[in-house]
Parts: sequence; structure tokens; C-alpha cells
Amino acid sequence: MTSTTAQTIPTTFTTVAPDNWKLAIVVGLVVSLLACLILPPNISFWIVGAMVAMVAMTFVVNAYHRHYYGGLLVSPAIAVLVVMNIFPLLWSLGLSFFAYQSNQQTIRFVGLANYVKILTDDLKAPENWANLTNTAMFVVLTVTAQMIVGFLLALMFAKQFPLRKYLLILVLTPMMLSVVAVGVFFSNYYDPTFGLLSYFIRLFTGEQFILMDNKAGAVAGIVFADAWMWSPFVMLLVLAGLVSVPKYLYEAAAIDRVSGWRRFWSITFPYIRGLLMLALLFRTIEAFKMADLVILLTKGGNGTMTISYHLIRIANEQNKTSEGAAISYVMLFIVIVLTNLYLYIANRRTEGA
Amino acid sequence: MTARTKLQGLATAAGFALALFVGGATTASAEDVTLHMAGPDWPPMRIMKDMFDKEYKPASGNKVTLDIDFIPWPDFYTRVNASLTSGEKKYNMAVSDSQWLGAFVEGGYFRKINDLIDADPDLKKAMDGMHPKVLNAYSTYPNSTPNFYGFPQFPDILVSYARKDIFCNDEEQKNFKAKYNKKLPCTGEEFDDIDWDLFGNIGEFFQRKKGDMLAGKPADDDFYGIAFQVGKGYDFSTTSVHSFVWQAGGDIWDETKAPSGHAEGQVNSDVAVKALDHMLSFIKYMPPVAKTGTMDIFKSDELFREGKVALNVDWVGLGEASLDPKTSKVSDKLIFGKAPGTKGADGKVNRSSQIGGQPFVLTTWNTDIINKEAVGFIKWWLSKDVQMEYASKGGQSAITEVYNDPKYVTLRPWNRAWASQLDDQKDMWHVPQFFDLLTQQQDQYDLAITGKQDAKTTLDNVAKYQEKLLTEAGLIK
Amino acid sequence: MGEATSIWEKLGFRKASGVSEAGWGQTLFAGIISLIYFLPVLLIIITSFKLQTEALSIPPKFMPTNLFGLIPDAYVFSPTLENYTSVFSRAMTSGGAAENTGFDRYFFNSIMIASVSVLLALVIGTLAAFGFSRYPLKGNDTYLFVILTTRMLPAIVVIIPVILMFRVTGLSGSYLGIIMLYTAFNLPFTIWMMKSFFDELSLDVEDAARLDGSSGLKVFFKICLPQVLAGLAATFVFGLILTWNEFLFALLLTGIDTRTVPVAMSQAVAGGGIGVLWGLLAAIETLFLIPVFFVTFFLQDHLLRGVTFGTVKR
Amino acid sequence: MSTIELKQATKKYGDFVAARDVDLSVKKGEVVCLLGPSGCGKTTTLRMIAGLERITSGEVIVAGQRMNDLPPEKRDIAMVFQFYALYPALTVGENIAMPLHYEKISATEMKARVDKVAEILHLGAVLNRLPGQVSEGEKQRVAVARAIVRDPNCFLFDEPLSRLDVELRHSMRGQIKQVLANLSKATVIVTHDQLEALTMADRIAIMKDGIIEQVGTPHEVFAKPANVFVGSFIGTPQMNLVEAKLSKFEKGKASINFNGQDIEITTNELVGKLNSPKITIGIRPRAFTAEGNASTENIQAVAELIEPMGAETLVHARTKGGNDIRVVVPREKRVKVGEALHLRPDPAQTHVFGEDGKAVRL
Repeated sequence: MTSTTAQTIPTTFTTVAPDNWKLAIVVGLVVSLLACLILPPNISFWIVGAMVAMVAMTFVVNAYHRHYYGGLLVSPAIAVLVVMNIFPLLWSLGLSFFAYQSNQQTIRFVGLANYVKILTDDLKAPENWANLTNTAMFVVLTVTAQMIVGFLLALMFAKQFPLRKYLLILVLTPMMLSVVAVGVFFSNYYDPTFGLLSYFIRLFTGEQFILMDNKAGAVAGIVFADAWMWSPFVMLLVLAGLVSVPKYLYEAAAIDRVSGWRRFWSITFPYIRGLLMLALLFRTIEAFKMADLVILLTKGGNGTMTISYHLIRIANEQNKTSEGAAISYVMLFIVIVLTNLYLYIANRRTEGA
Repeated sequence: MTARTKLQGLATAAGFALALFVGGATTASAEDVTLHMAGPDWPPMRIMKDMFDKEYKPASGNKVTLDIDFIPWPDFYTRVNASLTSGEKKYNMAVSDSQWLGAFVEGGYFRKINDLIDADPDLKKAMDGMHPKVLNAYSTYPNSTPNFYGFPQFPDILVSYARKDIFCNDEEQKNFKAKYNKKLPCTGEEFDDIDWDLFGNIGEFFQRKKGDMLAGKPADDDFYGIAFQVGKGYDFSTTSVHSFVWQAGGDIWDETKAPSGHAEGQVNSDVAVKALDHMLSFIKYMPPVAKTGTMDIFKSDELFREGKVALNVDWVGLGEASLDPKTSKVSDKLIFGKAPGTKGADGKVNRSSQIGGQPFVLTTWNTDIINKEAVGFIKWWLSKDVQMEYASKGGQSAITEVYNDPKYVTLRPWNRAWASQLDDQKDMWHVPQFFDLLTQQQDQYDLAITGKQDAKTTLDNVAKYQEKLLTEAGLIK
Repeated sequence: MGEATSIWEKLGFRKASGVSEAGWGQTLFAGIISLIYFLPVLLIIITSFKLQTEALSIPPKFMPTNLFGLIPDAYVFSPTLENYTSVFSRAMTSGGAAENTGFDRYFFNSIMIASVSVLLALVIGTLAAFGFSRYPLKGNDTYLFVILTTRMLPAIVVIIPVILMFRVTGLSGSYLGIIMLYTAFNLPFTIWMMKSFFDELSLDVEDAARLDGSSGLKVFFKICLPQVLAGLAATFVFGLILTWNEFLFALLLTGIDTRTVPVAMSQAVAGGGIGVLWGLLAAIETLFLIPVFFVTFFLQDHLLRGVTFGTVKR
Repeated sequence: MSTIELKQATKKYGDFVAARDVDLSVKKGEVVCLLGPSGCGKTTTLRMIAGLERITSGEVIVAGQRMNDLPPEKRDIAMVFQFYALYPALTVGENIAMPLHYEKISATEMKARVDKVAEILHLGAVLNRLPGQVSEGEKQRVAVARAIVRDPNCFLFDEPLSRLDVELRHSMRGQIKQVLANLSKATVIVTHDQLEALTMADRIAIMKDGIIEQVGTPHEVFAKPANVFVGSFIGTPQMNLVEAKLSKFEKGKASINFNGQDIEITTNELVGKLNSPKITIGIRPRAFTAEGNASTENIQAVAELIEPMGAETLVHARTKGGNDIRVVVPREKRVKVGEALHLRPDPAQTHVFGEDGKAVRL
């Protein structure tokens, strides 16, 4: 790694200096937290804003003092993320410790009560648990389907052949569609009276075919639509890996009489492993958030209710902001554990190899 | 509260200075008044806006603009709810389902209008001239108390949509008579008398496979007798279930009896269980999509317009599409009648039904001048001539002297059935827990509709949940 | 002797010269698979030329012409452009002249908001990615992961604070607000992608340039950036696709003037008191597909050349 | 039987002919270098032998078997690639073991063979590292190890030493030569470095524009270049090639008009029988003797640039007629810039090329 010649100005943690960002962060966090707890939102907003500005200032000054370009380069992104993403996230994290309904203008600190409620309440906990199980099922099924289909499609397009460019864009199209259109049109394709699926099956059975009247069918319908829409995403990443394998490695493998299977694992796979990981990571994150297709295809019926759709109902329709925030942070915890597990396994492999 | 408002004002001012693009703020001067309104993007709203722009002359002499944020129906609640609850204060007026009143009144977003009514005799007259059931449903919170909030925008009622070519076919008439010893209805008046038994007969009778004879011709596709809403989305099964329960003499948890009324024992009474079973018994005659739990008001309407169903029960608000040959294959073959009812032991048919449609309301942060101009606009809107014109263009009016006008029933083919059912209309809940109550029972009904659970278990689950929820909320003691 | 190769060659799956090329046989195979994959989209496009009453016909009407009597009439529809005109103008129910639906504005908004925010995210994110790649902080991976976690929560959770923030700052309904939000929305992916690209670059040239006294910025612009142009193109396309169809923030934070197509689109789904307007919805979706389709098509080569990061170092 | 034979082997890419009618045979235990400038078709020829390029016409025979239509994996050939083509995700040991999987031998035997090869090439210490973690020289040895771990029909090397620095290159040349000597297989090495070819090859095939210009032992191609190209390509400093006119041939002596200066050179009989007087004279820089006085048997020139090369000195001189010639003189002979030189070419090392560029030789 290149290192810039850093003239570090010795500051201890407690020194009040314009470039002591560590102190600024701690002070900023404490003040913001207090402000959020004590003051109404519209005042605490400005206080938190001022704190963010203060921390940002210290970073910039610090970076400037140390000729530390990394800090300067990163700061615009961090600023945008803090203001637009992290701040609202922390806000809703804070709300999860309150009894707060967005349509009522009262707020009360309740500690962990919301978490206790969603995890143990005799009416709510089983529902949340069932929704979480369904979500897990969708994550496993959709992500697996996307990885397999995307991978096979990528293999198909890995070689150069005439018109490849034009065929490839056809396969990429589904992910450019709006989810609303995909959901609405797939519900039409699955419709027993008007749907193509029913039409084709009826040619053989003579009966209208009802796909979505049982859990297996409803899940299959949703997974199919989702996998159809997002497999191209996986394909594109895998394909990029496949085409980046130098041709001479395959030539060497031919000379070395390496079998197809071994050639794939020893030569091709290492080139797509990182990309598969990225695809897996992003698709898993998105799959946890799956709600749109469920709403459009089944409204959560037939055992297809997901935690994310449940969250929309809780937080939007019923305005139970705090309860929604608590559920979503439990969900976030699960996603973080899972993605870290992915990354841990992936990193261990890379280092071990 | 006031200190907060002041700060919010300051904050907004700072926001002005910061951002170049500023939207949605109300600027009111003596001459120019803009009324910002949230409304669904559909014909009744567009007609209202069109009439306002072309015809409304404010008595005050101010220049009044009605700025409607047309929002597509499917996302209307999400948008309005987010705007109101976030404190955005963007709208001066908003269309609201009547059931949303409680949540937004309790939250302090919808303005109580008793003082405005009392201060303005004309407005009072207009409100008094409204059908009492509609007024209760659209305007009162708590339900049926003299606390007023809303004005009717589009009063919607369930009616029967039937196919003339099918029902009036001689062959079918003859065969039906032979099979059930009943007259197959053929005119609007005959449909007005329809009860669920006859409705069920029709459902059974008109189930045809592709190629079977239907009204003298081989059917080009599978055909079904009946359809009504039994979907999982929004209130698409609750509407039907409530009507069945009310007509059978049962009841839902009655908010007007709070806090002494209970859900347990009421919601899951034997009568209610029987009523739900009665409703479920019709699903087998409906197009197969009903079994998936997605038979909503739009699906049954679409099936009807595509000519797959003989008889559909749906809102009049969806009627225009049936009349338009561009969107309907049956536009020239329509009969409209009252929605079916339940024949009691005394031989009388009970047609109690869930009311649809929407009121519009004023919000609490409006300035006096905004309120003044809003009232001016509302008085104009509720006046007889304007309502009559609105009805002639495709709206509905709950003003007595309008719908009693002999001309009224001729304006739209369903108006006769519409007006004659006003007395039968009821509303479910206005309490803030509306969505909580609704989604839970929609989920439960869906289990029953898709055959996962029997009626008794379903209503027991609903009752148990409602009892707990409402007890916690202090509405049951 | 040599049959193993010849058969495949004769079928065109493998060209004699070169290991990674295939012939027309592969085109045929991939063509069939691609068309099947594309079929649902094709049906949407076909539907956009159908009248409402023909859109749901069974058997499906999929041909715009009977090809001189080759196709039975049951499968033939009469193509119309009416859906496309009614995307932009609608007849008033109460009579009078047709009025503008505002969709021209919505298309402009979508294009403007998506492209500006994706480009902005690209600029900010690329700078940050360079920073993360070349000047790693202590616990660099943790920061990167935290950035990623901002994508993990459903949008509905953060919507209340965001709306409030927008109201307080007056950003509600403005272009600036939604663009900044989308920029933040795109940053995690941009940073992760671009960092991986920078990680892949050889450091030799950069170090040489630094020794020659070039400043960090000069190294970035003159040496690093040109090498990752393909990566920028790839990230742009991914970002565009993800932003193009964003719905919830757009619904809640845009006004009637800044509304985007995905929000307005639901008007064709049970919006106007009629169920789904199949032809209209299909026409909106088809029109909405065109810009992103062509951007992807023209940047396709970069997509394939570009996304080669995080893999193997030689 | 380890032999390679190419008969009229031709490779075309559309209209472009990469290799034309290549005839080459390599005996068991023989090392043949394909030498030529870049783009001359030497790598194409190698790849035709390996099966990485399909041959357009002609025949490829390896170990007595016609291989035209066989894919590389069926030809049983070992090859070292120019950029080594090491599998980046596998350790050095796994890389070397890769060709052995085909033979379905036990893990112990595989390890034994890998270890043996690693010992020969001094790779024991890096067997568990990834290719990205070893030095350039080690990578090169891994590539060689991967080739010789097998017992193939023959060996092919594509520019094996091009990525190494001078010192490494020198030592690797020796090592490879030694290894190949022990293996006793037909071997083809592609290189553009004549020193490499001269030191490692039993025979050298010099290619240009897809055609083999000359095949011969290192001594042959140096001492008896078949044509102007071979003459100029082999040998450093480069052979002096001067266009001249044959005015008369008498008694084994040719009188040549050397750009304004007439000189007499002793040469062979065939020169007298040339149809055209236009010839090219090729004289190696070391084949001059500096004489005290001008005569008809030496070339008059003026030293223009002096380049000391250590043991010898390279002098760039300009003839009267304006030709530049390179002369190597012993270190002791101090030549100054501007000094007049009288250079007498050694008749035995003076090559006469006819108008068609071919050497005129008995």
C-alpha cells in the first residue's frame, strides 16, 4: 500500500481541537441521542444536523492537516449517506424503543417493550415467526433459483457466437421492467380464466388450471416471477467473470488434458467466485425485502406472507411505527448475521486457497 | 403545541431559503387562495375539478384555485397517510375513506367542522339535506354521534350487474323454471327482489363448460353464474362478510355501543358463523380465481366485462367501464338491480349492506381564509344544481332533493337501484384501530375462502383478536 | 479419429479455430432459450397494441396479422396505437377536449432524476471508492459493511424520518430532494463496485507517478480513472436499472410536478375505477423500457469487459 | 517414439497466410528452435503442432501418428506457454500436478512425481504458494515443471524465457538444456532471441512471413546463411550487407563495383555463372582485417563512431561510396574517429547473394 507522508499532529482523545474527530463523534452521538430522546423531532433534527456538520468539519480539518486525501475523498459520500440513510436509520432505531404511532402525536419511552412484544406476545409472535419462516423460504428459493438460472444463462453466453449481443439484451430485459408491471402481468399469466399458463395446461387436461390456490402453487408462482426478473442480474455478473478468464488458461488445460469438471473448479470457478459472492450478497439482501411481488400476486395469501409485507402493513397501514421499527431491526440483525457469514466464508476460502 | 408550531414555521422558512425547488407550501393572500387537495385519480374527482375550474365563482371575490394532487387509487392511502402523519402539512383538504376518520381525527389531522356548520346556515342546510345514513357514515366520529368531519365526495353502493342476453333468453328461462320452479329474473325490477337463495340457484344453473350451450349458442369458454368480492386485499372480503352477517341478524363489533359492547360472542355468534358459511357456499359457483383469494372488486368486474359471468355484485363506482364498449364486451347487454339480500323467517328480505365511497375532509392546519374559501367551495359543491350536474356527468349524490328528483334515476342505468338502497347502508368502524381490525380479519377470512379453515375457527380467531386489541385500546371495558 | 470434435463443429457449437468461439448452432440454441426468456416481455409489448377487449381474449391473440390467412382469426388481433396516444392524453369523462395526462412530464422526470442521481452517485461513490481502496482506514471493511447495511432495511422503515426531514428542509416534492435520496440509495452499490475495480489495478504506475511528484488527485484523474472507464459504465447501468423502477420513495416524496413514471404507472392498475387497463399499462411499460434498454444495449460491451473485479490476482 | 513431422503444413486466416507449406521434422531427442521476428508464424506453427490451431492443409504427424483432426488433449503433448499460463487459483504444487490427474495414478505417486520434478527445478520451497506469490523465475520453472512432470510425446516451448531478465535467462537456458537432454524427446522451442536458439537448439528453423527460410544446425545457419534474411538475422553485430555490381569474374576472383570503389574478392565458381550482375555482398563484422595501405583487395572507409564492447571494439565506418559498415576490431587496436581504414574481407566469410537474395554457394 502506498502511504502518504503523514505529519501527525499529536492529539489525545480529550484535546478540544478542530481536528479531533474521535471526540467530535462521541460528543456528536451523545448530543444527538439526547436531543432525539428529549426534544421533539423538529428540533432534534437541526441539532443532529449540526452535530453531523461538526463531525464532518473535524474530519476535513484532520484530513487536511495530515495531507490525508483518503478522508477528503470519502467525506462527500459519507456525508450524503449519513444525512440521507444513516440518520433516518438511527432515528427509526431510536423509535423502536418508544411507544409511538405515527398517526398519534404522543410518544413514550418503553425500552425494550416493543422487542419483547414482537418476540413473545401470544398473538403477534407466532405471526411474526411464521412471516419470518416464509421470508426465509423465499430467500432460499428465489436466491437459489436466481443463482442457478443466472449461472446457466451465463454459461450459454460465455462463448462468442453470431448475434450474441442481440440475444443477450433480450435476456437482460426482465430486470429493467417495473415490478408493478411484472406483478400485474404475471398475475394475468397465472389467472385460471385469462392466463396463458391455464390456457396451455387446458389444451392437455381440458380443465382450467388454478395455480395459486395452494401454498406450493402460490410460492412457485412468486418464486418463478422473481427468479425470472432477477436471474439476469446474476447472469451479468457471472458472465463478466466467465469472459475474464484468459483464453490461454483453457489452452493450457487442454494441453494438460484436464477434465471438464476439474477445469471448471480449478480454473473457471476462481474467476467467478467473487462475483457470485457479490450477486449472492445483493440478491439475499433484496430477497429479504421482498414484498411487491407478493402484494401483487397473492396479497400474502396461501402462506406467502413475508416479513417485509407484514412490515408495510404494520408501519404504513396501521401506523405502528415503533413496532415496525422493532421488527425491522430484528430483521436487520438476521440479515447482518447472514451476510457476515457469507463474507466470512468467502474470505476464508480466498485466504486459505 | 404552539411553541412547536412556531419552530416548525421557522424551520420551513429556513427550508425555503435553503432549497431552490420548493413545492407544496400554501401561500395565502387576500386575493389569491389555493386549496391543496389530495384526491384519487379517477373520474369522479376529475369531474369535480373540471366543474370547479369552469363554473365556480367564489362569493368572496377572491381568486380561488383548487389544486388537486391526483394520486392513483392503489397508492392513495399510502401517500395521504405518509403526508399527514409525517406532519408535512401539504394538504388543506383530502379525500378519505370513511373508515380512516378515527385514525386521522385522533391524530389531530382532520378538522371538526361543527363550528363551521353552525356558523353558516347555508352549509347547515346542505348537511341536513343529506341522507342520514350517508351522513353518519361519511361525516361522524365517533360513528353516529353529532361530531362532523366530512362531506360526501362520491357515495358508492353495491348493486347487481346482470347480463340481459343470458337472463332474458327464452331457453334459459324455461330450463331454469323447470329446474328450480322459480322465475329467472330478467328486468331490473325483478333483480331488485333477488335474495341469496335465488342468487345461489343462478350460480349453480349457469355453470357451463366450454362448448356447452349458453343462451342458444355454444359457450366459447367456461362460464360462471355469479361473482362478488371475496379477495384478501384491502376490504374485499370484509365488505361481503359484513353484509351477510348483518342480513342474517348478526353483527360485527359495534363501535356505537362502545365501551360496553364486546367482540367475543358477537363477532363469533352462531348467527355470524352461519352467515359466513352461507357466503362461503357461493364460492364454488364463482370463477376459479376466487379460490386463490384474489377475487377483488376489479377482478369480478373484469370477469363480468369480459363476458365470463352472468351476474356480478359490485360498486356502482366501477360501472362506467361496463357501459363503455371500449372496455366492455357486454356494454349493450346490461341490467342493474339491487344487491341480493337474505330472506328472513318472516319472508322479508334484509338488504343491509356495507357502504362504499368516500367523503372529503378539511385538515387542522388550515388558516381562516383557507377554511372560509373551502366552506364557500363546499356550499357550492353541495348545492342542488351542481350535484345534479355532477350526477349527470357520472357522479352520485347523497343530497335528498337531488336523488329524489325524478330526473335522477334516468341519469345512469344503476341510479334506480342505487337510490333505493340508501336506507340499507351501514358502515363498519371509524375507530383508529380500523386497519388493525381490518387486516387481521381479512387474513382470517382469506383462510376460510381458500378452504384452509372453517367458519367457526375463523370467527373465533377474529373475535379473540378484536377483543384483545379493543380492550387494550380501552374501547371494550 | 477426430469425431469428437467434428460432430460439434458440424453442428456449429464449436468453431475449429479457438476455444471460446461457437458458431450458428449456438446462436440457434441461445436464440430459442432467449426468446422463451423474453416471452413475457414480448407479450407485454404485444398487449400494448391491443384494445382492452382483445387483451384478455382466450385463446390468446398474439399475431397482429393473419399472414395471408395462415393464422386462424382466433389468434389475430387488430393492432392499434390508441394505447400509446392515451398514455399522453385522455378524453374527459364529462366531455370536452382531450387533456394532457402529464405522462410527458413524468417521463422527463424519470429520465432526469434517474440519470442525474446515478451520475452523482458515480462521482461521489468513485471518489469514495478510490479513498477506501488507496487510503484504507483502520477497520476499512467494517465501514464498507456499514455502508452496505444501509441497503438492508425495507424503505418503509426509514420513510417517516425521511419525510419529516424533507418537510423541515423544504425538499418535499422537489427534484433536489429525490435526487439526493436516490444518490444515497445508489452509493453503497457504487462504492462496492468501484472499490473492487480500483483494487484490481496495478499499483506500479501510480507509485511511479507519485514518485514523480504528481498529486493524489492527478494520479486519480490521469492514471486510475481512464483504467476503470469500463467499470464506470457497468456501474452506471446497474445503478440506472435499480433506480429506474424505484417506487416507494418516489410515491411519497415527489409532488405532481416531480412524479416519476413508476408512481404514475399504477394509474393503469385499478386506478381510474376500472381494473387493470392492460393495453395502457403495457404501453407505459414499453415506453418506459425503451431508454434503459438502449442505454444497456450500447453499454453492453463495457458491462462484459467491466465487471471483472473481486476475482483472481495474477 | 518421440518425433514431430510437419508436411506442407499451412494455416490461413481468411486471406492471411500465417504459415505456408511448412516442412519440418524433429527426431527423438532433438531440440529444434523456431526462430524469427515477431509475426513470422513461428508461434502459429507451434500451436498447429499442439492442436490449438486447426491446420488448413498439410499434415501434422506426432509420434508417427497423423494428428490433423485431434484436439490438443488427445495429442499427448506437453507445452510451456509464453506467459506460463499458470492456474492462478492453484498452488504451485497443484499446478504441477494438474496434468497428472489424467493418468489416474494414486495420490502418493502423484506427490512423488511432483516432488521429483520440483527437486530438479528447485521448486521445493514454494510448492504451497500461489503463482501470484512467487518470483518470475520461479513461475517460469513451474511452467517447465508442469510440462516435464508428464511423459508426453514431445515438448513445445513458446518463448519460454522472454519474460526473464538477462541474468535469469542465461541460467535458465542452461537448466532447460540440461533437463531436455535427460528427457530425450522431440522438442520445439519458439523464440525470437537468436542467442537462445543458438545455445539451446540442435537445429534452428528460421522463419519469415510464414515460410521457413532455412533449417540447419546453429553452426550451419551462422556460417552458411541460405539467404540475405538469414544472414542478416543471425549473428551480432549484424552482418554487413552491401548491394554491389559484379563487373568481372576471373580465376576465382570476382571484381565487384562496391558503390564507386572496385575491389576484388576471392569467391566460388558459381558466382561467375550468375545471370544478373546485381548481387549483395554479406560480410560479418568480425571478418575484416585492417591493413596499412589501400589496395584493390580492401575497402576504403572512414571511422565515424566507436563503440567499445569490452574485449572488442565495434567501429561504424563509412565507405567512399557512402555505405555504413560495422567492423569489429580487437581491443588493442585503438581506432580514432576520422581515421582512414583499409578493410580486407576474409574470403571464407564473405557471402555472395544473387539478385533473388539466395546465397551463391557450392
